[in-house]
Amino acid sequence: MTAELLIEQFLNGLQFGFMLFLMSAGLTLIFGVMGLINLAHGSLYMIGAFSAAATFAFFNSFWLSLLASFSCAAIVGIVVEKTIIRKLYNRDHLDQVLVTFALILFFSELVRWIFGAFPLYLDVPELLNGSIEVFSGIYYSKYRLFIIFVGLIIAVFLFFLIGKTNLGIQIRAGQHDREMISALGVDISKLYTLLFGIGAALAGLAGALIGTIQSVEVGMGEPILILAFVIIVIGGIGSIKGAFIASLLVGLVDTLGRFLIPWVLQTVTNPSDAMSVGSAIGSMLIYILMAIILILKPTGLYGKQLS
Amino acid sequence: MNKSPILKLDNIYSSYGNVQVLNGVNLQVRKGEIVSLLGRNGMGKSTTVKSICGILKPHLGNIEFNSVRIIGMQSYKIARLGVGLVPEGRRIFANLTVKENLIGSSIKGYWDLDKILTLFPIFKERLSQLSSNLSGGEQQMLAIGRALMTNPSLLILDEATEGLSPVISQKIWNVLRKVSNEGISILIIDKISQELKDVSNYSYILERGKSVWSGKLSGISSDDSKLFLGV
Amino acid sequence: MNKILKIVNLKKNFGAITASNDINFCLETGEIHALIGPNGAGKSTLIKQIMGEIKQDSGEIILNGINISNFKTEDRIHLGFARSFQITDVILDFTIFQNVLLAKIGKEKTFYNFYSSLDSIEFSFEEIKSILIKIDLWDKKETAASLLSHGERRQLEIGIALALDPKLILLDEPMAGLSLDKIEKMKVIFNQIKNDVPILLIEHNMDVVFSIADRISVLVNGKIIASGSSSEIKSNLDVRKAYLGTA
Amino acid sequence: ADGHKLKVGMITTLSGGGSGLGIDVRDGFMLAVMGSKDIEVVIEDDQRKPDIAVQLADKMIQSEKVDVLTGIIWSNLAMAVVPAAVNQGKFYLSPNAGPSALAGKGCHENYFNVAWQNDNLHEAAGGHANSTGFKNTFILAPNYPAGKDALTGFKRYFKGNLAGEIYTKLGQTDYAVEIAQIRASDADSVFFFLPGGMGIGFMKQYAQSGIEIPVVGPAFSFDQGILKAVGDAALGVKNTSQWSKDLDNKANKKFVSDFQNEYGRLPSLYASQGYDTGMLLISAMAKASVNDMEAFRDALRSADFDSTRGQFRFSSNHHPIQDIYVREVIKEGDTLTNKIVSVGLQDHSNAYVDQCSM
Amino acid sequence: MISEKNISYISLISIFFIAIFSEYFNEPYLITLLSRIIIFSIAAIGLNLVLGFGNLISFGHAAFFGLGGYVSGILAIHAFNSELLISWPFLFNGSNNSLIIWLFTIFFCSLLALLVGVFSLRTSGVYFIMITLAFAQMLYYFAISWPSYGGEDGFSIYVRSTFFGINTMKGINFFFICFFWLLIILFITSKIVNSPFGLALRATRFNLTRVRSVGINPFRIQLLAFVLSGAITGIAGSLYVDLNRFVSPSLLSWQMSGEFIVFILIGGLGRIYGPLIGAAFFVAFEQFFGSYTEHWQIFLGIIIISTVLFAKGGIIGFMLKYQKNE
Ligand SMILES: Nc1ncnc2c1ncn2[C@@H]1O[C@H](COP(=O)(O)OP(=O)(O)OP(=O)(O)O)[C@@H](O)[C@H]1O
Ligand SMILES: Nc1ncnc2c1ncn2[C@@H]1O[C@H](COP(=O)(O)OP(=O)(O)OP(=O)(O)O)[C@@H](O)[C@H]1O
Ligand SMILES: [Mg+2]
Ligand SMILES: [Mg+2]
Repeated sequence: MTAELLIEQFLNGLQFGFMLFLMSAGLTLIFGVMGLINLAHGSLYMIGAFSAAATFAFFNSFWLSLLASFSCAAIVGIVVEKTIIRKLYNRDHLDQVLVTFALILFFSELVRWIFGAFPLYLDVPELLNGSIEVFSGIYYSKYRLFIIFVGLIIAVFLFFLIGKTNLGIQIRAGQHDREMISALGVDISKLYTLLFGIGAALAGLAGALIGTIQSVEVGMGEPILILAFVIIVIGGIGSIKGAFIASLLVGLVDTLGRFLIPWVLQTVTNPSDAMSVGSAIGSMLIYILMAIILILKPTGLYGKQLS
Repeated sequence: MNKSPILKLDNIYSSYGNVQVLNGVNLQVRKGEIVSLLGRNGMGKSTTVKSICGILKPHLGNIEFNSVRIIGMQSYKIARLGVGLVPEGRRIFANLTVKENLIGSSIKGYWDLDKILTLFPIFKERLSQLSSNLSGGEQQMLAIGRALMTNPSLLILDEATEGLSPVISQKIWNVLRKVSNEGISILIIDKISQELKDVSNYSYILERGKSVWSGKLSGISSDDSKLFLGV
Repeated sequence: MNKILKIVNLKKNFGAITASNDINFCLETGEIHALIGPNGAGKSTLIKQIMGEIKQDSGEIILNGINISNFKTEDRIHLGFARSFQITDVILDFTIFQNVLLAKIGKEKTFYNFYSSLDSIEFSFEEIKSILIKIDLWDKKETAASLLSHGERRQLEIGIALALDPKLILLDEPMAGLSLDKIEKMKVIFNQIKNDVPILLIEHNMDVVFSIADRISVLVNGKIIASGSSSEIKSNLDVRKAYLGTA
Repeated sequence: ADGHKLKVGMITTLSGGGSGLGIDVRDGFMLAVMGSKDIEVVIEDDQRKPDIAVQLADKMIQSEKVDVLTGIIWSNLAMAVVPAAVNQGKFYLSPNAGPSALAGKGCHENYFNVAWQNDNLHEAAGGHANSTGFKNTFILAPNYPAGKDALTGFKRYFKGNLAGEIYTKLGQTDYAVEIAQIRASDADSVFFFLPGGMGIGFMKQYAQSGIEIPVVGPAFSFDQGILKAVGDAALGVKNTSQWSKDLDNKANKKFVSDFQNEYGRLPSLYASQGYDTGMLLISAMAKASVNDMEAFRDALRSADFDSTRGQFRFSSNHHPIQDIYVREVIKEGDTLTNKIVSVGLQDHSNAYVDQCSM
Repeated sequence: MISEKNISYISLISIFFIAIFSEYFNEPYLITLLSRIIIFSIAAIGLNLVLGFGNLISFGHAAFFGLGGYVSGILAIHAFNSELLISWPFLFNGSNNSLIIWLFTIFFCSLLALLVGVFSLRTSGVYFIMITLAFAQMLYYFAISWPSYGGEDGFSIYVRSTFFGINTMKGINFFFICFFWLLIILFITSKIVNSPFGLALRATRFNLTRVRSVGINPFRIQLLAFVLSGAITGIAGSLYVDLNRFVSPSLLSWQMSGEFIVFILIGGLGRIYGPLIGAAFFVAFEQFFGSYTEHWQIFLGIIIISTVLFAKGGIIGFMLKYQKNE
């Protein structure tokens, strides 16, 4: 194994981390900050990707499809919030689980009805095609660098929005006691709609950005959903910083683990066993990581322990 | 001071689901006045407050604030008209820091963070502490500070001196006097005490959800006091 | 007199805040011992340490000669502690009766019994009834705690403590939120039980403190600055300055 | 026909992930049996869940009293359903899945596979790699039984060295790590088996990475339904398949045009398999009644029908003996599609014939 | 007057009689469906014990369902093939005797629940949801990539295990076994819920400090409940494998855990019979609409949403409320 490969894999880990952050950014708002267990996050992600693909098929423009991805997801998000979700804030977590689970069924099937059962196409624009040399001898895909860039922008945006404006404070206050924050003069319903819309838009944008290099198909949101929850919980609910660090951590552990564990095992057993045992452990790695972190820190890396 | 009332409750009936709690509450607060509302436990004082603030919607009666009919309005709108609330049981936002609690819903005006810190210097070193870690009395101060920071024209305090040490209670009474001198009206719910008698311009007593007595508290007969307040 | 509870050199810091600064203190049989002090002085923190809800940094807590400094909360209950919370903490979904019943079950250690029906547990019905009558909530025994007014919950809080059949009680501002008629009732109750069950009473209501406390200690900034009878404390200048004010 | 009705139970995936395959198999099959009045078909959706499939099989056997079962797409579902079904005296015609366990020791006289044994396309890819002259191949597949079978199948025919062998996580969609490893190896070719969305992701990311090493895979990642999602990244890739739209025989021409007329889209591999299954069934019905199990089985075994893939017969373990082609992804106008470039393995049977005691 | 009790009894009795009639009218598939409903509801009843009464939202109960399934499947397949399962400390060939299988299932599932519980109960709320999910996912991925028992393909066990010489391959007989288990488990849970232990468990859902302050160690209460719950769900897994004669990792998937939660919520959270009603509704819906349209999930989605928004407290809650309004 060469040093270049190791460095490249390290970069891949970071990059995967940014991708994870992108996937979970919307959920960080909706679940982390607003406190709503939104299983339909993956559906918003899928809706973003499908609206992008449809736009792409029509106008053949990547940038236009990005625009479509987050505006459609935001619109769907706002409509769903206004008609359904807002009745749930005062309810048990479990009611939220059930309704948003039902939304998954609804949206998946609806999208399949409209677009058919086969995957759709979204392509990287000319501008971002190919690789550039980042260090001497190490090439990296432009598109993936673009994803890192977008991830950074969103991180800064969220950090500012939630950490530095009163909006964040009010939303979190609303999560604790809606009635009280209203009685202090804050139109919490409107804020929640707004935030849900932003969260949905971020999910949709991520769907388009990541769908572009993965695949745009019904059900693409489900693996993302679990991953996004894992990230937020590892980071500590409500903490943007936590989500960001957890994304990078999971990205690195998963990437390097998948790569290094079989390699290490090869030194003790034959390659093919090493490979299959290694990848078995590799696929459990994220969950092992989450379990360990929660056992050591029951409220995640940056979560607050309320007394 | 014979101004028109800033807050007026007319024959209010409220219930929690099937449980009828208020059966005709009448009450008025004039500009710059301190009005107190008394009654034994469970008589409907807090329910009255909830009805004013729009947390609970009365099914009968009328409430006017600055001549605006506010009954049935959403609570944030009522608050924006200038009603500030220190609720019973503090209800601070435990998941926020002290500072976030104070500034989260603040509105520009006389009361700002600096003034609150001068009033309650104990918060100076606790601004970034999670508010759930405060002592009971500190939480009470925080709830008062939070309401002041919305710079209301009517301040409602539901058992605001509960859990405060005598020194701090005195401070609060002084602040209330000062505030009311500046023209802010105050509706206060508390146990009957010498301070309350001194400070309130007018008082109401509730008995089973009905206004049964009103007048200057210093003038209450000992029979009435025994009957309605148990002392 | 017999010293039931002894606190020795207790220390506790929260970061830069000193909540207990070398506290030495004892509770004796037959007394109501009031603990007063400014907000944030460390009174509730002291109770929490005595109950084992938070761990002291150093120092010892001794009950009847047994060092219980490292015991778990629930074990301390079985040794005879009971407490009320400053910030009401009853189980909101339970009825008043169930709240008190739970305390009985906890005390009698029948909580691993999963085969007998609750209705058939006659042993405590009468006791619970007498407690609820004492705290004036018998009429509402089937009401869920969430439907109670603030003051009524405070009463329930005390009922739960009584149901534990304690050897000593720690009360964190039990009178807060009670109307005056209820306060008078509570005073009577406390005076009745204090001979069997000594009481550590935290209270900001000075009328109450001065009328029922046998002994008063004053905690300021985590330190006990004075201890003595009502009249001693009333006239103590430091106490007046730090706590009582001009009253 | 002797006027005997025959009832077919089709259990296939029509909702949830991977339903595209089921829908194609169903449509192909229905196209074939459309004209036949003697066939009654009951279709149920297994949602790609093995437990549901088992229960549907129970339903079809116990309540619907079907004679023949078919339709299952996934090996794990087939493993759940087929043994029980054939043991209860039903015929099972597989239009897609061909797990090795059902070809070897677990073979059964009532089980016919009309598509391929799972290893077949991978074996052909191995053969193709040899004939192209690849010496050092990097191979990858997900870490689950079908993935392992795929790499085993490839290795069975491939004579060169392995530059690397990777099992990825099932359902993984990001392949940056694997692609970096491919780049770092000195491979002269890549073989992968990554069904569904996994393959789409891999191909797109591979094309993005700018690596020029040629890629070979089984048809699954390059078939009609999926090609448009992979996009131009697939152009020029060689893939192995027992069927292609441009196969030059009468049956196939008819099938392709009928399919397009009926459903308004190009048929896929899976559609052809469903169609062939239907045709096989019709041919057997013409020879025997399903009530005469022996005769009907013989009729099936003789495979006396015009397959869309030309030559078709069964080996002794009831799996096809057929040519497996190498196709290349090309563009016809604006649509991506495949064109046959060579034959990967001729008259290919499968490796498990000997293990089957039939 | 419909009371919760009556709804419960009516549902039990109707399930029983539908099965009998199905047997009489030779509709074996209906019996299979009923068995499936019962098995799912047993699994969900197990979960309901911690979720409905202790508010411990376990999103990993598929782990116990799946483990129960695998334990049973492995014992049975070894017995079927007469292959040695363990050779030390004694020789053991597995078994196809239901009683032995159930014993093993209970043992292993309790053990797993103990392990998962000890770690998971350190956390609470959403963290608890996620850590239980994490454990289940670990098992799931392990099962998929573990070749000895079929990996993702799973394996068939061909015949059901035997129970006192009853022909379990006959649908109605197997149904009776499931039904009997349902009765036992309903009896146990209703006992538990109305006992002092049940009260303590319900108390833990709110405030652990309060629970401790009356002398109860909430951790032990929750752990015990979790172990019981795991064992019950494990039994369901064992029966499910027997029903299908097939074991696969899908038993362990998070969707499975999710479905259990859905059964409970649709039926009525924290009600002893909630899971039964929920599972029956779900299975019936899937069967009924599934045969009409492949897009049936859209309608399922709509129905679930309306249930939650307009019928607080699930189906049972709705029925009781409707009754009141009459
Ligand atoms: N959420 C509720 N649902 C049902 N009944 C309630 C609710 N809150 C209060 N009540 C009942 O309404 C009555 C009045 O309650 P309220 O809180 O207004 O009393 P209060 O005068 O403020 O008493 P306190 O001095 O104890 O705070 C009480 O009898 C109480 O039991
Ligand atoms: N977990 C914690 N983290 C940080 N600071 C804490 C924590 N708990 C308590 N404190 C601080 O310790 C001090 C003592 O708190 P405590 O609750 O004991 O006060 P108290 O004497 O009971 O006051 P009060 O009369 O207001 O109830 C307070 O200033 C409080 O802010
Ligand atoms: Mg009140
Ligand atoms: Mg205190």
